[in-house]
Amino acid sequence: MGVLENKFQDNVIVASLDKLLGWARSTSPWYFQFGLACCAIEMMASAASRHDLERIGMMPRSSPRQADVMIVAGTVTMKMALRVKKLYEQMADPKYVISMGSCATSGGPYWQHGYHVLKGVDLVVPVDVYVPGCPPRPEALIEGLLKLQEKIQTERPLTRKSA
Amino acid sequence: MSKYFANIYDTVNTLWTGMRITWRHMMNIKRDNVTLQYPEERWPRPERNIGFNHDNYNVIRSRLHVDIDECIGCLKCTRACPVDCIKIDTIKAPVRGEDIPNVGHTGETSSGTKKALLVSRFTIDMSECCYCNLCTYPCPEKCIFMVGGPNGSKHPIDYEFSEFDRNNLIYQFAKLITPGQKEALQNPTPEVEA
Amino acid sequence: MTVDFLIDWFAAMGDFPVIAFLLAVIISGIPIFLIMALNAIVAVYVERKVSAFMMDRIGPMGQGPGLHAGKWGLLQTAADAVKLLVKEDTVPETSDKFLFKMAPYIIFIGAFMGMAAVPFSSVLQVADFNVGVFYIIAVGSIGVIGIVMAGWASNNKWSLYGAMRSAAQIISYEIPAGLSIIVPIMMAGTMNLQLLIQSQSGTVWGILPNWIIFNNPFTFIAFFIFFISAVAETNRTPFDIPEAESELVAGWMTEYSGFRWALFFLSEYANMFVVSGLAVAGFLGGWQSPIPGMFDSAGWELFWFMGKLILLIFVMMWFRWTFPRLRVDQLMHVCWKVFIPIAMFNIFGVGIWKLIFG
Amino acid sequence: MTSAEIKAVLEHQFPAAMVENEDLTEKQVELKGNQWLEIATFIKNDPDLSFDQLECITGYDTGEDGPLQTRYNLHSMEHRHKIEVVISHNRENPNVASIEQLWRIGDWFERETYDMFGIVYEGHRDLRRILCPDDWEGWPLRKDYEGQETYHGIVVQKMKEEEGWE
Amino acid sequence: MGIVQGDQMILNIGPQHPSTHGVLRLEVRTDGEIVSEIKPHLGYLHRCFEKHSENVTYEQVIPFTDRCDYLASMNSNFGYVVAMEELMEIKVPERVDYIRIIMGELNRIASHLLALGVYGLDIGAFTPFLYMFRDRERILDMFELTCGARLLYNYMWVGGVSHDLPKDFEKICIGFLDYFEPQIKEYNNLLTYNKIFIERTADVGVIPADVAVSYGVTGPNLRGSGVKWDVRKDEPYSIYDRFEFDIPVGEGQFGTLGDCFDRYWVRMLEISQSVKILRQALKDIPDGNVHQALPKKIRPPKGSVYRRTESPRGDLGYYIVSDGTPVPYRVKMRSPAFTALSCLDEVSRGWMISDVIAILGSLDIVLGEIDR
Repeated sequence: MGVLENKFQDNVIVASLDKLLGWARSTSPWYFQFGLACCAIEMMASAASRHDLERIGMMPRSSPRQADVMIVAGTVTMKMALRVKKLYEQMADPKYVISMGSCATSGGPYWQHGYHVLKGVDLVVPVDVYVPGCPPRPEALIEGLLKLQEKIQTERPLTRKSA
Repeated sequence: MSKYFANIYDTVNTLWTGMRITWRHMMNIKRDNVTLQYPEERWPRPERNIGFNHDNYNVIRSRLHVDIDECIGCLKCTRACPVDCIKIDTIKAPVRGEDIPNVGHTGETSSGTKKALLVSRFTIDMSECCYCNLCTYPCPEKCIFMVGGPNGSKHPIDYEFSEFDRNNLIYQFAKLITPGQKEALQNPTPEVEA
Repeated sequence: MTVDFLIDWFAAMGDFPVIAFLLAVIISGIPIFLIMALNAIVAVYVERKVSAFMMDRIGPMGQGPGLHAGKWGLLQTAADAVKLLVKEDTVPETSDKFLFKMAPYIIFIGAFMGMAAVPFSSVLQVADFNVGVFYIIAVGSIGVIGIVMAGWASNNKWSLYGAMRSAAQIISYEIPAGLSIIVPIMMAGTMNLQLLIQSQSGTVWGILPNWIIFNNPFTFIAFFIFFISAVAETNRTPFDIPEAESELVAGWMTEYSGFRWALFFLSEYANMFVVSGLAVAGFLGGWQSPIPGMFDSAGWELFWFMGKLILLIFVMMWFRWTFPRLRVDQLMHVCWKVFIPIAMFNIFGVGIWKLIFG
Repeated sequence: MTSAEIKAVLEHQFPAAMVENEDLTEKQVELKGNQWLEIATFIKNDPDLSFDQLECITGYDTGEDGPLQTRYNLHSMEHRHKIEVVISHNRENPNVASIEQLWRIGDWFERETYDMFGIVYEGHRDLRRILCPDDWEGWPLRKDYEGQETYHGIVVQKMKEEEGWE
Repeated sequence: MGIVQGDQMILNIGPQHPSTHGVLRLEVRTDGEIVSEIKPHLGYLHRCFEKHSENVTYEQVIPFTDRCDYLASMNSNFGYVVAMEELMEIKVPERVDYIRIIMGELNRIASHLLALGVYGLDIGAFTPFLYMFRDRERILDMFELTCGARLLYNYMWVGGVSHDLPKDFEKICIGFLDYFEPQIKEYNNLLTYNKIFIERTADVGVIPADVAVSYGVTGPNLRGSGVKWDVRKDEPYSIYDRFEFDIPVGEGQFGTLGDCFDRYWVRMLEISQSVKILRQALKDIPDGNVHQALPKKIRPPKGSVYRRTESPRGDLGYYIVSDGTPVPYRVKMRSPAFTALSCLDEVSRGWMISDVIAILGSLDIVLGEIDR
């Protein structure tokens, strides 16, 4: 998509194409299983039968290449921070990051004495949606994902960014 | 030789029982379906009785909320929090138990205790909170609580507050006091003494 | 049929044989591509729904903001396809770029060529070879080259493991598949799919349709051996070791993303389509109707063929969501020590049966 | 056997190694570090002691200037009795013999105590940090530990840039 | 890793891998598919639990113990609280003991369900994972009804529990147990007796009893190797000695004693034992005030205590040293999964990569507890 990115004037065809791409990307955001700690168990619970993530089109992919959304579920420690950065760079473009749980958002319960804990994953990767909770309920995670889907839908990948 | 065929028979038999189970689940999906379709059906699921009802919930874990008018600034919740995500600044109120209209400070709490301190800043960083509910027990006025459940009438349950920007997760509960008013409160003008 | 039909039709208009041949091939190639694309989209949706129902959940429902994916998530796979079209397909820096880019097309060609010989109905078949069965088996093994290329080119240890495993698996499972497909050839005496299907009309033992599967116990076993080794050939559970989710991160597809990965997905389902088509044509009486007398007009033929095909594809999905995965050496053990001996014994059995009962 | 009897047996075998320490409970026994490997092999192989399960190794920092301690909890599957052995080391270069050959789990417990306190276990085949990254400075669980400012360019301490926070 | 011989390859089953149960890196030296040596790298989830426990007061440590073994938080609390009560010689009322055992056993079932479900996932069967999660959700509903949280409860306090059981908890729990027992039969038909599953797990990754004891392996992994050791029976704490239940031990049904199948089968039998304990506990739970023995100010006397309890993964030990102030001086958590993982190297030599994944799954490790 590199060559087509934001190259076109804003007219009716491009606008409807944007809507189509936005719809496609927001309808099938495949998430990259990135379970670190307790939030990973709640992520698995939201993928299980009761709170079915597949309902909103989310299919788990284990390889970073085939995933669109990286759900950072759990505490990112210093040793893991370098890996998170490398994995984020390995993901194919239009990629989004959800910081699930207090630990990923700002170090959570470990912010004060956690010498080995990264105080918030946005020091390493750009984050789109912060889902608070420790661990967030599966419904809270799905609400965060729906918010991300709304954000993807309003993106306009084809039109040229104005100023 | 017979073990060879017994092995094959055993494989076919056990695989077939497994397939029968998944077939049975597929066939009566209408009855066995447990999915809670979140955007439409909220927790807890009203019609499907999975064993609990909501009226005698005694505790809930969701967003923290503070009724600032009840708070007497005793800092018990700050000490009880294992994560130190509650920050409170208080100013000594000039007269105990008197309302200060321009700042919106009420002198008395609903349970009748007179306030000696004026809470100028009450901030909870929900992105650090570990939702352990330790802060709600020591509060003498029961003014800090997690929304929903037993206090559902005042505040419906709210566990859906994900944000695009991290700083929105820091909730300010105290009433806004301009620096000028703060100066006036901290060192009352001399003529008041005289 | 259609290629010869088109060539005759062009010949009537003027003698430009080479161009006529090319035009005929291209024109009859387009519906195959559409069938493959449509099959992939429908099969992926059905697979996600079937897997959901088997797990007491409800699969893609199209909930979420805006139009989202239709009433019951019907547009889900369409959205997946469009998203994969515009997704950045990364080519790793350290990979062998030419092989990396070529691999999906070779696998796609393997599946695409196989579709040419699938007998949808007595009239609807792209090319009616008189060596139809042999052609499909031969074309089926082109995919392995693509897989090994993909595995080697992406310069990733997981892909290498996946490719080596899948090469071993597909090549060794072609032998029992080939041996067990010989049985219908022996019964019908031809390798031409149309004649093979026509030979299965009428009834046997009164009420049963004269399909080869009901002919004698040996063909019954041969069908199951063929079907299971066909499942193994398309890398489906319980033989999905090459792209084992839990061991090798995503098998030989680890480094692929975007539309290149979608091509793999497309050709996997196309392979399933071709292989079940061969099983239906060989054993289940192709487009013959189960009630021998009635329902055998042209439209019904297509219906019966597609019905049996979808049934077999459903059984493959059913396998996937019920069985655990075999280990590589157990896989080889099952192939060489169980399937091949039984398949050979079957051929011998069918020969004796045909000798006695004619 | 009760802990008192176990202490008596130890005192009888290794009188030189015993150390009197009043604030230890009667279940604990303090030993000098120099004979530790020999004592350990004895209590593991001795038929009526037979401590074959090493429950836990706990590193312990007695205070600003006090010695570092390693506390071994040992348990016998047969006789179902337990003992806790305490060994002190000076703060500058704490070291003691490694019991990694006797109880295989000692390998990882000792690596963890080394990672957290810096107590070197001689004879350990592969003594390196187990929890913190290999290039982590300082021994985290010592009382006088201040965290490092940045690690590979990532700021470790929490930067509170929100207004009016601290 | 030293020099690598010609045909050997170092494979990183990296910190992000679908079946490492969290963030664990296995540096595997393989020759083709056969594994010759594994060097686990830990510490990717080291969250400094022991440093935190030296800076927060005694009752504030409990939320951190939850987060160590996040699959069995009730049992982590239980271990910490039992150790504290032994240090402070607090005698809790009967009802609190009964509530704690009910919560502990429910959490054991939930943790085993997840362990067995994810083990099926590692072997390749996707459906049992979903069925077991569906039933685990029922248990989480009960926890939520009692203390409001689904996964990390902070429910058991030193000297009592935070909240009494809701009104008709016994009826709900018995309803769940009646619903749950036929489900166990269904799991067995679907996964345990499945020939492919048996083929993949029998005779794989055998841990002999003496190697298990020398590696300090405890819990279902040790019982799978035939050693009958359960802290609930051998060092009874709380009122476990009042209940009548037996300790399932591996018998080598489908292969040698101590293989992956035995560990899996011991966990499956333990689920039905926990159901038996729950039924007894629910039947004769007395009344009483649960906040009766809660000390106003937790200030234990100077001294140290080491107490082991039976968590779903093995002996969960807490070594607590107090110096009289309300802040603990040193808290060391002896993690059962840490010792279970240490024997992975010796056990999986000579097996193939898919077996290493099967062995790792059968050990049922939780990285939060290993790295603390």
